[in-house]
Amino acid sequence: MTEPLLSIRNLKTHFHTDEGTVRAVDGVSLDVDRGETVCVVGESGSGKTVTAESITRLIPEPPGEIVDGTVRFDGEDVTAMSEKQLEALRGGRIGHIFQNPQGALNPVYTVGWQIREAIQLHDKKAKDKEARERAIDLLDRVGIPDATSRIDDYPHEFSGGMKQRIVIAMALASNPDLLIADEPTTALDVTIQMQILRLLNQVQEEFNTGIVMITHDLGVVAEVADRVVVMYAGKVMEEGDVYEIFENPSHPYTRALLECLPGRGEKMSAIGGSLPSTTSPPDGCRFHPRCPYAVGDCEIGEQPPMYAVDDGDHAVSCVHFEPGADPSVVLGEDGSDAVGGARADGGDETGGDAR
Amino acid sequence: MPSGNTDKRINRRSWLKALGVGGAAGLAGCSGEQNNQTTTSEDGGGQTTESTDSATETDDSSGRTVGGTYREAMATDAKSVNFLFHSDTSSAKFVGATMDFAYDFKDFGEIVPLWVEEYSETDKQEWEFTLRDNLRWSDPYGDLTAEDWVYTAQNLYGALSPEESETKENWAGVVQFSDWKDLTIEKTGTRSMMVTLPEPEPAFIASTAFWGGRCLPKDLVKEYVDNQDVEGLKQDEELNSLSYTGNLGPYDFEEWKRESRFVATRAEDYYLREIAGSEEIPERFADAPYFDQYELQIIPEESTRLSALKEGDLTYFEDVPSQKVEQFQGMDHLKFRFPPNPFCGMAYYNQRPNGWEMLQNTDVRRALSTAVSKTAIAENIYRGFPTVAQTFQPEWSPWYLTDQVEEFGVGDSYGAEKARSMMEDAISGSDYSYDGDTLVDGDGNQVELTFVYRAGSQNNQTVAEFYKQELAKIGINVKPTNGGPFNTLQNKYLLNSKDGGNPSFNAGLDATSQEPWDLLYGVSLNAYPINPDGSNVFWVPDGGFNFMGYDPEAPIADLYQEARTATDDETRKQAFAKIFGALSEEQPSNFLNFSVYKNAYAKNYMGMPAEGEYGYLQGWDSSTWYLAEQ
Amino acid sequence: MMGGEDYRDRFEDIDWDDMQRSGLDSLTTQTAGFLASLGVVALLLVYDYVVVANDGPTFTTPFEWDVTQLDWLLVVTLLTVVFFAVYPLYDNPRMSRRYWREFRKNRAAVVSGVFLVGIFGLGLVGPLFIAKPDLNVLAQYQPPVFLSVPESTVGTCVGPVSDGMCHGTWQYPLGTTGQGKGIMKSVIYGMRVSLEVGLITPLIIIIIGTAVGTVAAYSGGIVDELLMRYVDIQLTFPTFFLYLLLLYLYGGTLFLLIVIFGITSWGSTARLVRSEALQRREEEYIQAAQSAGASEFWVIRKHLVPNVSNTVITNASLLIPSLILFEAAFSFLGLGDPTVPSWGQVISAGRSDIDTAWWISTIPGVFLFTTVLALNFVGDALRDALDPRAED
Amino acid sequence: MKWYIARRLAWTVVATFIILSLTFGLMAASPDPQAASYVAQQVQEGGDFEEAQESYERARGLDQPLWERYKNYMIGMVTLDWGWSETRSQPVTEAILEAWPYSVMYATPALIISTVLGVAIGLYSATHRNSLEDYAASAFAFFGISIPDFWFGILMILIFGVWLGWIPIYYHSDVPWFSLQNVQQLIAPTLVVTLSSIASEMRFSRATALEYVNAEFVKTAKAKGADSWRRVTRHIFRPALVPLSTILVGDILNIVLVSSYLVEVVFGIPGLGQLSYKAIIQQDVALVLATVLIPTFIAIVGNLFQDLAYTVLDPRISYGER
Repeated sequence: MTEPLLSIRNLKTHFHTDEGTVRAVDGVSLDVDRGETVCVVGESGSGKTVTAESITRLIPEPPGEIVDGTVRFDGEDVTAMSEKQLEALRGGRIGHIFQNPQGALNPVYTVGWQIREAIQLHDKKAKDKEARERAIDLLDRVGIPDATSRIDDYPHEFSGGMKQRIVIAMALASNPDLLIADEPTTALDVTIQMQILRLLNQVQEEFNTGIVMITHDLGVVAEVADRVVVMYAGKVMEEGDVYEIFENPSHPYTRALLECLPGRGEKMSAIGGSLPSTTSPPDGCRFHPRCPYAVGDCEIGEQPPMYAVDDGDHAVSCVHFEPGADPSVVLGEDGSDAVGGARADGGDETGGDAR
Repeated sequence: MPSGNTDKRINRRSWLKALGVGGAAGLAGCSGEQNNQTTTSEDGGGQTTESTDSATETDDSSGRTVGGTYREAMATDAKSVNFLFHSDTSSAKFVGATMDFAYDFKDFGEIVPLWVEEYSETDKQEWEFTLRDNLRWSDPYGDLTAEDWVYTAQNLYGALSPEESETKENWAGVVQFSDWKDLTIEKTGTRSMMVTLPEPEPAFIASTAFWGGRCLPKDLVKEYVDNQDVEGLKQDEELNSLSYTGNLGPYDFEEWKRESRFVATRAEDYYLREIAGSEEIPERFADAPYFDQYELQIIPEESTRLSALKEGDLTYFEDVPSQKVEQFQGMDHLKFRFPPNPFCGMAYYNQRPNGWEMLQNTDVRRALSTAVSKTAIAENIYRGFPTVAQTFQPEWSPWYLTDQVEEFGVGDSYGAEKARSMMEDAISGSDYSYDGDTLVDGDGNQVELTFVYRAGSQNNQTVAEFYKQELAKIGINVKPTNGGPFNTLQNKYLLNSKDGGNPSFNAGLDATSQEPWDLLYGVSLNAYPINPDGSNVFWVPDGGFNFMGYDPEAPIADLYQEARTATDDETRKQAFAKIFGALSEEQPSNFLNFSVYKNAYAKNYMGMPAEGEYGYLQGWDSSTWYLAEQ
Repeated sequence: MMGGEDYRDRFEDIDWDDMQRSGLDSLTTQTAGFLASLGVVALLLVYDYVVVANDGPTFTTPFEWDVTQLDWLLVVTLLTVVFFAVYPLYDNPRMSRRYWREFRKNRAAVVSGVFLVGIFGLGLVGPLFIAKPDLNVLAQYQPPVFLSVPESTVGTCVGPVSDGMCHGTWQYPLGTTGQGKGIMKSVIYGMRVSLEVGLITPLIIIIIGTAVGTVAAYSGGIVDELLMRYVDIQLTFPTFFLYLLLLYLYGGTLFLLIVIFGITSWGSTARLVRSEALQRREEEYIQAAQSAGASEFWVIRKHLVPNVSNTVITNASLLIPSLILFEAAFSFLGLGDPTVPSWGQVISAGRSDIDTAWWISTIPGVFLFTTVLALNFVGDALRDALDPRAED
Repeated sequence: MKWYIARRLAWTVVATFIILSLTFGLMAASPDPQAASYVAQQVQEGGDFEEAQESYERARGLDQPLWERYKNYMIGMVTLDWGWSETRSQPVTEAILEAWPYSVMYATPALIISTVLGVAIGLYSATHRNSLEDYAASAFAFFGISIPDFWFGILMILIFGVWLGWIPIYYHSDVPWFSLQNVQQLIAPTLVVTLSSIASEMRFSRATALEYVNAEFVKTAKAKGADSWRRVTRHIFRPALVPLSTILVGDILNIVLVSSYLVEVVFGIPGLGQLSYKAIIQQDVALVLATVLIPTFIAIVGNLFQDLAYTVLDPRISYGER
């Protein structure tokens, strides 16, 4: 098996603050292949964004620090790279798209200037004129109408969706192999969301780009993901093929997340309790304080390792899936859906209804 | 050149200083101000010119050579070099460097003829002055003649011509007006002119019309006079750059950089050089002045000025602050002289209706003066530099007769107990009485006196607080009050008016000032020992400057009249002695002290009288002072 | 982001409406206490001016205290601080604790705070028990204790003399000035001056600035335009000159200085309050109050003012040190109140003696510097604690 | 925008007019110590009080009706005839022309140094928040804003002038402007002014930059591969320039209005601060009026410039609304 485009192993990113060390990411592993879209999902504060930003070391250092683990991009160890190499990587082979297009563009420069900057930073030979041509071309490609005349406009003269397209244009400026999109649609209207996702899809198909998509929106996951990584409090709870995850959610947390999706449960239920402290996380499984199935083993030691579920591309970090354990505690007797056990009647669901 | 030189040139009219106040100078914290028409003090040994000469001759032996730069640091810049409008010390010093004046005194009654070669008088009423024949203005104004003088006097100073009798108006607002407005002047020859007084005045020669008097070239001012153009007169380029002064002074104006420095260079044709060797103008004037350059640095900051002195940057420093004298005396590159000056520091008693009514009682004032130690003020607050005053003349003045003067606040005539018993006598029969240790009024409240002092000098405040301590001993509470700078002080406390009428310094004895006060300090007055006649404005009931509302028991007005018109010196002397005796008895104000200058000179600066011999009028030959070879 | 529930505990989030009821008992404890205290002060004022003999001391027991105009102002200011800053903190311990937690993070600020409490406490009570520094012509230029200077510098040495050196004594721990005034006493009286300048002036500025700012923001239109144009002028007009002129002409009393400072320096505060209030004005609760028929004055007083209080407090905390520096500069230039021994004045008095009696200028200078420094530290921490925008 | 600028200019004119009138009124209402001294002198020498007063007023045109004087004054202002300084005996404009180079000589280097260094250090602190350098810079800034400049000046003179003898103890206005001596004597005043303004520059630029350091668009720039220099200079500094331009104007004004007084008085520099201080102390009406105008013009023009700078620097600001 060839090495994946991006391979993260046991990544630990901590932040040193006055209140103590925040273990934002605490041992995350994931792989992304070319042309593949991997969605990282989880609540706010679960460490998704830090994971994404650790890939190219965008996190502010200090206070942030990658204390352990490796990030290999196309066979090279990013964590060992010099700042110069990183700069070449960022925006060169790895493009970033951020959550808030309002803030992602510098208000005092024209959009053309900002895209040109992205081009010229990686193609030192590109003359202003040539870069401008390319910028217009990029704008055109991301669907900005009348790109030639709008290139000299300032960001505040564009709508939210348009801005996000511009951000994507910047991310695509150097034809990256990997796109890291951090909640690219959260700040947008639903109709615009769809357009943006399609645009990303298009790009991916065209260039065979790998995409890491950070989101808490399971709808988006269902829309674009090939594979899904579920994070909670800096740890991976479950990962696997998108179909597996949706149809056969195994970790109680994943199940609870899905439960929150409208139309999936009988009623929308929020997960009780709140995120654990990131400075002194609980022993054992991070989720155990909120987990209805928690047993004694859950409360001691480390986060359980990833146990394979079935045979497919699906693993889960839960003691109940330890070989020899009985996963039906979580999954219910029928092995299908019985989240929380609180449900009076097991409403049927189809994994595909979001698709 | 020499402070002395400039000292002498200070117009007597530097009135602002005469009051011991003034804008920035007041702020800078100097209270005793300059003006050095000095005479030797009696205990200073020999007040004769001889001693002066001998002192100078000693210096002569080291040889006078022309060269070097005279450098002095001053606190305040001149307001103008146009002497028609300003007469502050700095202005006078600037003008004095480039122009002499009619004549000066080197001792009481002994004149140094400068522009005026000689004078004569008839019946003490007609005075004829003759100008020297080598006085020249700069081109194109030609010789300085009687024509210039008479024209200036009649058209600018307000003097009358023989055919006029009405007082003129002071159209240009010149400072010389009050000297000249009653005089009649006419030309009697190319270089001679006659002044006629309204009544005989034996001491006219010592009045400021001619003493320290100057004139302007007629052709320079005529245009402005004809058009009554004050603006033009004030702003004239030549008047403001002293470019017309010809050979009339020891130096020629070179540069005046405002708030920074005044520079003049040695005049090549100083008129006195031609005359040197005569009886009045000694040989040493033949090369005067002895500096190539004359520089006055304006350094407002006292500490900086002192630093410059310490660094040896200065030839002369006028009036080192008392508390620094000892320190600077210890420096090898400096020497000191302590000439006395005629400014009397006084604590005035308000005898107007808005002061404590008991202050109108002479005995009360005498008791109060007994309670305050003049010695302590002189010794401790002023560090021993001023001499204690007893009346409005310094002891070294010829008009001061010891047997006429009653002393207060020194020796046996000082003391809380004595003052207390004097006060008890003085208040008997009034509503006031002593309640234990406090002096109380009819209602039993302690007497409280408001002591107003002029802002600007730390010492003024210190005196006020010292007064508080002293009078507390006789049961009186003193409330020190900051009267503000001079103009505020003047408006609030000095000017008085009756029934809302126009204010003036004396609008009748029953007029009152805007704010009530009881005691006032910080306005020193010049005693003019050379001719104390002018001091009548302070002490006679309708005197223009009798702001404290003093109504003398002695016939002071008559005595002044007698002194003014007495044709024989002894009568005059006796009249003045009686006046100053009466003042000491009646204590219209508590005469505290006469200040002394603490002047520092560069060690190699020579020619001035020896220490202890430097008296009141001995700066007259300062243009002959010089730098000795190192 | 702060959690939502913490977020409520701020001055500006106090439910001020809670504190008002209808009719007579609409007075809260706070307001009632404040008004009652003001009443007492007013009575005393009347007593001082009508009953007490001319210029006699107002109180004779337990200590003699002739209350001056400035003292009255200070008392009112202190009352205001007590009722509108200390009382709410006491009344709302949760909020106080939160502020304290925030504030405590800044070590320097805590140390500074302790220092300032010391300085101002001493300034407040010191002058009641310590006599004004009086001149002593026999004790000029005494060096501070443990130090010595050549005997020629001092007039008469109060302390021991050895080898021609005059040593300082405990009688004058910090030495004396050229007038023989004890520097320690001067410094303590100077604390009072700084306290007065630092408390009364900001209060005046806050009151006028807040009033103008909120009225302008709420009224809008021509009123806003006029007020803001006036502020423009006031900000452009060199008020420094105005101070100089007035102080010089009418004599520099500290009272006048403080009042002039107060009534000419509120421009930027008004601007700040206005812009803050403009944002607030659009918020729903204001709209709600308006549509409920609340009067303009009511809306301004009950809704706008409380809601801009954090901005105002922060602003004021930054004003205080600069005002104290300003007063010192004025006294230094000889334009302050010559009867009040403010630090600037003592510095100025010792300026010409700096080479022989360095302590005269240096000691009050050190106090001035450290006080301003401490105020800056506290102000900075206060801003961090109060200003929601400064949070991460 | 043109409409906005036109209105802005019109207001500048109106404000100038109002301030001029206020100043005139203030001076007209205040007593004249020159008159006081003149009159006192005349009276002491036996003159008549009222006569002396009248002749003083007549000679100075003070007997004209107030309106007439106001009119003349306003016309004079416009025609650059700012009157005659009574205490210096020279035209006011000349006095100002003589004085300003001395102020500029220390204020310009101070302004340049404090702006460049202050902003640079502020940016550095902001981008290296909580680093040792940041703490050091903050401590320095606190020191700078807290130390009274007049006191600092005195200490400098004491230590470097009196004790060490490195700098001259008083200002020599007669040394050539472009000489080593002049540089030497300007070091201390420049340093004092620099210290006080650099501290506020640092604080302000740090605070301003902090708002941008964590801005999304800076992260975007990092993600684009911009190095830290480029991020700071292009992406943080440039947007921060808008608020920073305000402090520059404030800084100049602060120097003109406050520092110049204290520094020039302490060091004895015959600049504008000294000029106007003296004018006020000595109540030189014409000169006071003029020296009031200089900072006023700087403030008015500065504010105008600053508002216009916003139009150039920040494309977001729309002027239609104002």
